[in-house]
Amino acid sequence: GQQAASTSSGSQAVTGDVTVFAAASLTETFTRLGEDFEAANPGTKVKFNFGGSSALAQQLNQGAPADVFASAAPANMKQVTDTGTITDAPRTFAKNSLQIAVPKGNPGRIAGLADFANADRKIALCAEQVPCGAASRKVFEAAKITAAPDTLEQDVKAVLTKVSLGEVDGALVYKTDVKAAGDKVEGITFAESSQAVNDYPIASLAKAPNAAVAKAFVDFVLSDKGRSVLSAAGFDTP
Amino acid sequence: MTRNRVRGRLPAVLVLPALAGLAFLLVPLAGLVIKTPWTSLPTLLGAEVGEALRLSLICASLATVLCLFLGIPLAWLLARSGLPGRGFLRALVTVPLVLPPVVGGVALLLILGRRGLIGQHLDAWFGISLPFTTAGVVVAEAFVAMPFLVISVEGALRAADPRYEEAAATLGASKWLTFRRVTLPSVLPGVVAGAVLCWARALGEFGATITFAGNFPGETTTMPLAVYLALETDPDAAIVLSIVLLLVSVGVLAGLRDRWISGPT
Amino acid sequence: MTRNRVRGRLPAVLVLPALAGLAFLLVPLAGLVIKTPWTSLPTLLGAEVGEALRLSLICASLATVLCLFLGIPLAWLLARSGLPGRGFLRALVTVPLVLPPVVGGVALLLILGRRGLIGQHLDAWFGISLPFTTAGVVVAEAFVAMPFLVISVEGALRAADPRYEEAAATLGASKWLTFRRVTLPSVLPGVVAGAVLCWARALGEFGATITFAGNFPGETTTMPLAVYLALETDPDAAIVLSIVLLLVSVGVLAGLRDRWISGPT
Amino acid sequence: MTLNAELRVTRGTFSLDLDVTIAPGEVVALLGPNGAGKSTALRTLAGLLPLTSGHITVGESTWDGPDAFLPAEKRPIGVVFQDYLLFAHMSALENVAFGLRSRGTRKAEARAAAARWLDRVGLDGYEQAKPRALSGGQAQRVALARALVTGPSLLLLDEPLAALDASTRLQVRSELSRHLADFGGHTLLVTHDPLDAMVLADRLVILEGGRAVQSGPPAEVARQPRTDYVANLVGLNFFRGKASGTRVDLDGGGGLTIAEPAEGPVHVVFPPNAVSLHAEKPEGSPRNVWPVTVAAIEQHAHTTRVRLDGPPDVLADITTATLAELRLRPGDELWAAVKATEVHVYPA
Amino acid sequence: MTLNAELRVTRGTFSLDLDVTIAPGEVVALLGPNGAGKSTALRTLAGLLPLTSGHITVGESTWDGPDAFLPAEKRPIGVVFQDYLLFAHMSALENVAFGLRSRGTRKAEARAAAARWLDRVGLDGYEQAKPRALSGGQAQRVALARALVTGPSLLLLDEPLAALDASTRLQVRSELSRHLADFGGHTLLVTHDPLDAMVLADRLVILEGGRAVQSGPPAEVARQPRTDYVANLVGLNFFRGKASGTRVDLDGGGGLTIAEPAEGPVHVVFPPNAVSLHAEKPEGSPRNVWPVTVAAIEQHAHTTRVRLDGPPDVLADITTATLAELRLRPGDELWAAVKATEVHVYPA
Ligand SMILES: Nc1ncnc2c1ncn2[C@@H]1O[C@H](COP(=O)(O)OP(=O)(O)OP(=O)(O)O)[C@@H](O)[C@H]1O
Ligand SMILES: Nc1ncnc2c1ncn2[C@@H]1O[C@H](COP(=O)(O)OP(=O)(O)OP(=O)(O)O)[C@@H](O)[C@H]1O
Ligand SMILES: [Mg+2]
Ligand SMILES: [Mg+2]
Repeated sequence: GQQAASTSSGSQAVTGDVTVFAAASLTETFTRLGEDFEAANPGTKVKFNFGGSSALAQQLNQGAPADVFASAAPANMKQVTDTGTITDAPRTFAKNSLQIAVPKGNPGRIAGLADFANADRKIALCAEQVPCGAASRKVFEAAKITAAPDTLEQDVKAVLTKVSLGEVDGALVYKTDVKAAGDKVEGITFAESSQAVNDYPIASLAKAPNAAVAKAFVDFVLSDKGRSVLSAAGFDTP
Repeated sequence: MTRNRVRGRLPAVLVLPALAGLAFLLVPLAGLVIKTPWTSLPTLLGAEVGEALRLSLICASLATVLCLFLGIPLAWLLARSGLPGRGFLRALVTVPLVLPPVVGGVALLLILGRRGLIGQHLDAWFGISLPFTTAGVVVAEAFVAMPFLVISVEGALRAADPRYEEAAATLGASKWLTFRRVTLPSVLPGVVAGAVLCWARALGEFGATITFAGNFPGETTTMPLAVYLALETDPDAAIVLSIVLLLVSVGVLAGLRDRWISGPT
Repeated sequence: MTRNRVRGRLPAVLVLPALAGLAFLLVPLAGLVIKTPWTSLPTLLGAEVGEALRLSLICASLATVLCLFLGIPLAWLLARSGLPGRGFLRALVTVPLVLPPVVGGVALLLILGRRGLIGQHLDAWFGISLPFTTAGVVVAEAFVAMPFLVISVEGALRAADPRYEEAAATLGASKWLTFRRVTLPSVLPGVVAGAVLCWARALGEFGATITFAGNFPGETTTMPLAVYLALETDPDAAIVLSIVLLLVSVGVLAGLRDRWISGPT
Repeated sequence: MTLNAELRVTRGTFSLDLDVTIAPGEVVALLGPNGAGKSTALRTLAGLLPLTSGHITVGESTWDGPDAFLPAEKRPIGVVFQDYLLFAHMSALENVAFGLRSRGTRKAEARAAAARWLDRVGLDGYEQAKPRALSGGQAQRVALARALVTGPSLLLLDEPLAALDASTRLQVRSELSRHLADFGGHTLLVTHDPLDAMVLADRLVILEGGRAVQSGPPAEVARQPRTDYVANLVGLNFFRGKASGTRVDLDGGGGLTIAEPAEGPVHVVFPPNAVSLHAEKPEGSPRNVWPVTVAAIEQHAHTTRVRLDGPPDVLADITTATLAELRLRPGDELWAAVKATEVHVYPA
Repeated sequence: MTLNAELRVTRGTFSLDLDVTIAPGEVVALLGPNGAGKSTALRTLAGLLPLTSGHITVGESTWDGPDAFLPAEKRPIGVVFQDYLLFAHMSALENVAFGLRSRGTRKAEARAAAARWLDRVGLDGYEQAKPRALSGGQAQRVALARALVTGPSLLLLDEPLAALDASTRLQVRSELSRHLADFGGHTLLVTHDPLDAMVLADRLVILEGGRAVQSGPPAEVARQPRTDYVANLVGLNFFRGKASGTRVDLDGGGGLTIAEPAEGPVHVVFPPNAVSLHAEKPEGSPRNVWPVTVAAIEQHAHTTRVRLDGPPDVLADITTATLAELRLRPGDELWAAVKATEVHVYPA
């Protein structure tokens, strides 16, 4: 969807509220995008509901009054499209890939993915049920490494907490998370990361109370303006 | 004249585990406080945090009131009515405790959501929709916190001497009057304990709230939800926010309690 | 000969809110049960679920025991010792309730983690490391659940008549013996209520556990963790798992309680 | 509206089987040893313990029976419990006003009436005291005022004066007696004090082991006790025996000569002050003389009571002068003498 | 090892100021109206209420004082509380055995001793009963056994026999009296029953309003009461007056002639049975005759007590025969007569 990026203040002026359900990992970027959108479209107001993608999917399927859903994983988006709550084809607005995260100074001396097989090192991974865990599995399969994790966390932030506190020597997380964690965490890139790129889909809801603004917001996220905000946070954009 | 009133040493066998218990609860908090980058506090304490804090206090208090209204009679029913199958009912009452809060939120959505069993009628007939509203936060918190109240009060009722209720009956007091004027005052410490647990639990509620009521600033974003979002962006800020919540809670509880808590003297 | 022993009608003003409260707690569960695709149950109940369930029960029970050992003396200290600043201490004890569990887990890591204030010495001197172990799960659950026990028991102690303790003292009983043989039995319903709350809360504990102890099947994956992860991929399965957890919990509590719960008769 | 009750109830291994009838205005005193079932009987009448069988009816209305049960709060009763059961969180005044308030009296009125009753039982000035700050006797008087203030039609008083000091007891007893005289309702009074029973009651019912063993007007019961317990209560020497003519052979050994001839199984009583003690066997008018050994000596306020082993064993009340003269010590051997005219005999 | 105590303590508006000394083996009875501070005094001796000032010493050791306080559990005491305070979750046997167990006696031994004591207070067969399944009198006896079983060196008994029935009271009193006679320790007994005090105590202390108003051997106190309360307790007519020669002018109005001359402020007593009643003014030997009005009549077991308005107001005990002859009713006007030799006078 490259062409749609041209929507802005001019031609079709949109007004009203738009309610966006977005994955918690998008809190920072989408808050920025929301402010920018409101500035670009006076008379609009963006309300966010940040939460876990799966919880948001549940809420939407139970009739939550939303206009837009931005998920951190295609699987959660599928839960919503399956029930017909979303009829549009979801569009990918960002991509993310994995990085090795180690505590500041790399006390466990992790050099690369191979060290994840070492049982002496404390390793944290995401659980396979969540997107980063699924991605990690693909990476290890591609690298033909049997990882020896000590914990399978429920989300990336939990993994990152353990890295930043030095509880684990190494972990696999998204690039954007390493970036957001600042100087407490160091990132190490590795070749196999390209084998497991996670897509972030966005779509407006079939029964969106304010379909026009919803569409405008989706377009805004996919616009150049939107992309620059996303890439500043470390996302790859499609 | 000051007299030396040493009432015998406190028994070490009680004091040592008590202090260990206290340390177990408080040292991690001390850890939090020490590691917190307090310098970031002023920048954090913007209008949004104030808003979230206000919302948290209001919702937790309303949820506690709701729990008191429904929970005390329920505790009485379980403790005094001689209903058959009370043991089983009592066990069922603890269920919202065991239920992972997120699942609790899902359960509430299934019933009270716009497409829920009851919620759809509420919506259709009265235009009331609880999810994603402040009222929804109160409902979610009350659902999660009520078992604490019920179980505490029931324990207190069971320990109370029923002969005082008999004495009230011989004075012509109906069951309701007896409950209100005799039973309840005599279990007041238990009720206060239950209400404190209930309030604190509601104040810290996260999973059921975010699932049932969503996370809309100013409407449903309570402090724990703000903390959750802060964790996504700035873990240090999250800790500072938690500590703010704690301080407020400790302040409220420390201020409130000694006036209400003591038994008859 | 059966005699008609109608003891007067129960007062509606108590029974109606009690039933409303009961409905409030139970209807959402009924919703869960109704909407559950029970057909998926057999496939779900693999070895892993059994493992998680076993681990949950063991950890919650151990955490409860730990809480009883530390929490009852602490409650006694707060209720009976005449310590200055008790009101404030009591308020502090409720803090783990208010703390978002994830932050509680972080606090535990800060103290007992590998690099924690105490944890680094535990690791260096004794080679003990709590995070990512079953012991860590017990610690996290105990941290979150202990306030329930302390506050409930303290409420019960405050409601108990201290003159029985005086009578015990005149019989030469030390404070410890008095506590063990006189005070504790007389507040047993309160202790049981507290232990039930504590156990149920520990059984449902999620945030602090996963943050402090991580999630590794067979070692630290308790049912709530399994449920949470299942929610990510298969919400129906998550609900089924929750219900399994509930049934087990209700079974245990319903079976246990009437034997322990009643006061002296 | 006579109260008519057949009280049959079982508590653990104890069973109560007691028939009571109380006419309007009548005061019945229930006496008996500890554990005889007095408090249990009161609980059944109060509606706190449903009957296993039997019934309680007052006039036309049934309070307890095979197919009716009036709960305690519907019965027009006033109860003083043996352990008071004052509400610990209410002041003395609120405790007393509670019954009026729960029967719908307005607050100011209830408090005024309560204050009047506190005054009547001598607790003026203690209105605001909490029960735990009252002495035992003060608490008991609050309990009494609480039971009386509502003007119930059945008063159930379980040892209502036991904790009162001698002079307060006198005052409260006469206050109570005045109240009961004006009171058209039914009163059942449990007491261990024969004086309370004598002064307050129209009729005594003696309960032992859950069964009534004797009943009747106080003077009659006092004159003709039928069990050791009653004899003890009214302070008489009591024996069972078999009479033939003016001679009674006592069941416990020994015999007595009596003034009026009788036949068959009889009870024999005489007061302790009818017994005289002598160092030498006395000659002359007393027709009953037998050797005794001093078992124990008790100093009472104005007399001395001597417990003597016979047979028959007897109690003797002697003056301080006699005591000084005889220089009694346990183990001394003496002669006891009782005039035949002092011995009262009646059929068993 | 004499017990020596100056008990000064304040509870709310009430203040206690009492000096007591108890010699080893001595039994002191503490009597007084409700709220006089008897239980409060016991609590201070038990170590449950620290003194505000004053001290408690036993021999060389200080139990309470300006710079020492021995807590209750360290004092070798046995207490019967006015409301028993039996442990509700323990059986009668366990209650009694508790004191022995907490002083280190082995279980089997403690239970055997407890069973023996339950037997001594007549509760054989009630070992396993829980306190709530005991009658009032049974519970009180468990409390007594619990206090006595440990052989404490200071016994503090707060109305230990108040709930017992007449005959059990007799038995338990003599059991207790036997025990106290063998017992080298100190005993402080609170009671409202003059008989208990007379029979059990070596010395009486009368407490009124927190202060001791009289003390001495029972017979002396009984003979020469110094307050209305004591006179009431021992059952005497009591007046204050001013004597000059054989004439006493009573403070309440009226006067009496006495046998032995006296001077100045005096107390005057005579027993109710020294008063005779006459329809017409009697002539002859009784030297005190005055008109009275019948205020109230009480039937006692073997006599009738008549309350008469004077002045002076008096109580008279008359026989049933006299009662029948005079046909007394409240309001009747009569003449009261007392022989001067029956009137006892002593300095105030
Ligand atoms: N709840 C109970 N369960 C079992 N037995 C009981 C219960 N309450 C009382 N009893 C027994 O019933 C008998 C009668 O008790 P009750 O209290 O009626 O005696 P009482 O005549 O009032 O004696 P007292 O003069 O000592 O007060 C006693 O032997 C007592 O042990
Ligand atoms: N906890 C308390 N707080 C305040 N005042 C109290 C307290 N306990 C007792 N009092 C008051 O102290 C006084 C003495 O009480 P105490 O119990 O010593 O009397 P007592 O001589 O034992 O009387 P009784 O014969 O009725 O048992 C009473 O007036 C009572 O009201
Ligand atoms: Mg009784
Ligand atoms: Mg007293």
